[in-house]
Amino acid sequence: MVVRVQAEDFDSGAEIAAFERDAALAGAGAVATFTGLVRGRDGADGPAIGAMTLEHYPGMTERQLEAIEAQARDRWPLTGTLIIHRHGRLEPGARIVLVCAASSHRESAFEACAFLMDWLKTKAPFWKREETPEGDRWVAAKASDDARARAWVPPKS
Amino acid sequence: MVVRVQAEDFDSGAEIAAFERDAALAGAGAVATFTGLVRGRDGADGPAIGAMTLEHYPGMTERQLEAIEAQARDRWPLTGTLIIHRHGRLEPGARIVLVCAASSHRESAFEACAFLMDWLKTKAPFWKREETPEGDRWVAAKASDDARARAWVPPKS
Amino acid sequence: MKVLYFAWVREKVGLDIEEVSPPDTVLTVGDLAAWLSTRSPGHKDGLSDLSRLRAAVDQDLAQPDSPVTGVAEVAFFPPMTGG
Amino acid sequence: MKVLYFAWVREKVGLDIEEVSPPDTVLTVGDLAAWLSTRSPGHKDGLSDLSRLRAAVDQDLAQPDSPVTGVAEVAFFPPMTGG
Repeated sequence: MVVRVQAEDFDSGAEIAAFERDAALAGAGAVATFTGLVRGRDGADGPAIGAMTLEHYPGMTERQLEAIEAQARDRWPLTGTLIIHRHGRLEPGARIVLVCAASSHRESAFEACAFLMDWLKTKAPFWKREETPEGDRWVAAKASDDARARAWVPPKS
Repeated sequence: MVVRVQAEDFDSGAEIAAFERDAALAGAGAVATFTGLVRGRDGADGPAIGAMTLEHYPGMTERQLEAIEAQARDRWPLTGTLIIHRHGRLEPGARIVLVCAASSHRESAFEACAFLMDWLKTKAPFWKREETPEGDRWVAAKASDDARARAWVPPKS
Repeated sequence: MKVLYFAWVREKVGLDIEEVSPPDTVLTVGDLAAWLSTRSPGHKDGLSDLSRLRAAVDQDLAQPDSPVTGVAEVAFFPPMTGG
Repeated sequence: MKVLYFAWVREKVGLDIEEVSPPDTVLTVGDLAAWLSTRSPGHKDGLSDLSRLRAAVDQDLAQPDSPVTGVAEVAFFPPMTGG
């Protein structure tokens, strides 16, 4: 149950290997992970994307990520979770975020990992500014991200 | 697009780091991975599980994994996939399987990774034999695994 | 009360943080945005369209009708785009 | 024709592989299982209940009515439990 917010790069391989080792010691059978990278272009034949800068709200970011992580633990029987999210200027190909979830069975691990990503996309206070040939622009939030995050909320009875 | 079937252990961290490096070079924005481990016990308070031995059908295994991988590439716009599956005797905590999928966006990466796991559970010719205090037993296939694999088949019109 | 601005809201307002003392008539996040909008053309530009904004009160996500009386920190920003 | 057995089917039959020459009346996977079942008590024990078995013909998953005429390799095994 670890949350880190940092400007520095992280070593996905080493982080995932250590996470998996803890999962094995806890008797888990399933480890799902997700790494988000700065894309090289927008769509297979789309325009090249430049570097981006991630602004965030120090203090609130950690608080929201911990709240999101606690939600995931309430919903699924997890033996461990890890969220690492970077901020600052990131070149194409750079790592932005790593999310890991471990559980007895694969369904819980997959679902918790997807849930953590969907929720942090819409609830963690990060904003992306892209460098484009036409100048810098703030990335607009996607309605589809909101819809995916809402899909996890159980319907009210 | 790599499929490996082997008795030897693999280094998840190194495999995932190399996979992610290729994904970044291909301009992908999303890498989803799944590692299956031999569980330590059956349920949070269940009986301890001993080692297990995975038998497989050499030749057909590789063929089926390649077919499953081709299915995934047909269904989602993937920049890369990796499947490593072990056979032979495996102690609790040991790695059994690693599946990775990379794509532009997280939906495709997550879905392809879950699909690969669901399909290989029911279509790749592996059989697990568990060592228990009452002696060895062949693990029975789960109806829920069949149902999950069928859920990916589009309804016939 | 500290007010923080992020992303294009920060750029339009021209400040990342300011200390303000709103009058007692400012009860909610919506009231506060309206009151702050009168402080400068930049504030007006950044804060007048609440539908484009999100807000946090004491670092928790808030709604336009969330109370701000007695709180230490309010933030205004665009919808988030992390991950 | 090579016939392969895996997991508990292999244990019951007592063989992992055998070379057989079924008569021309054996047209399908189901026919083959029925014909093999007559070879020994172990074969009967392992192969008589088709509903508990899966089969592959030339390393592709097959059904009880899949043809076996002219094929090189047929395998019988329990439902798979990989992953």
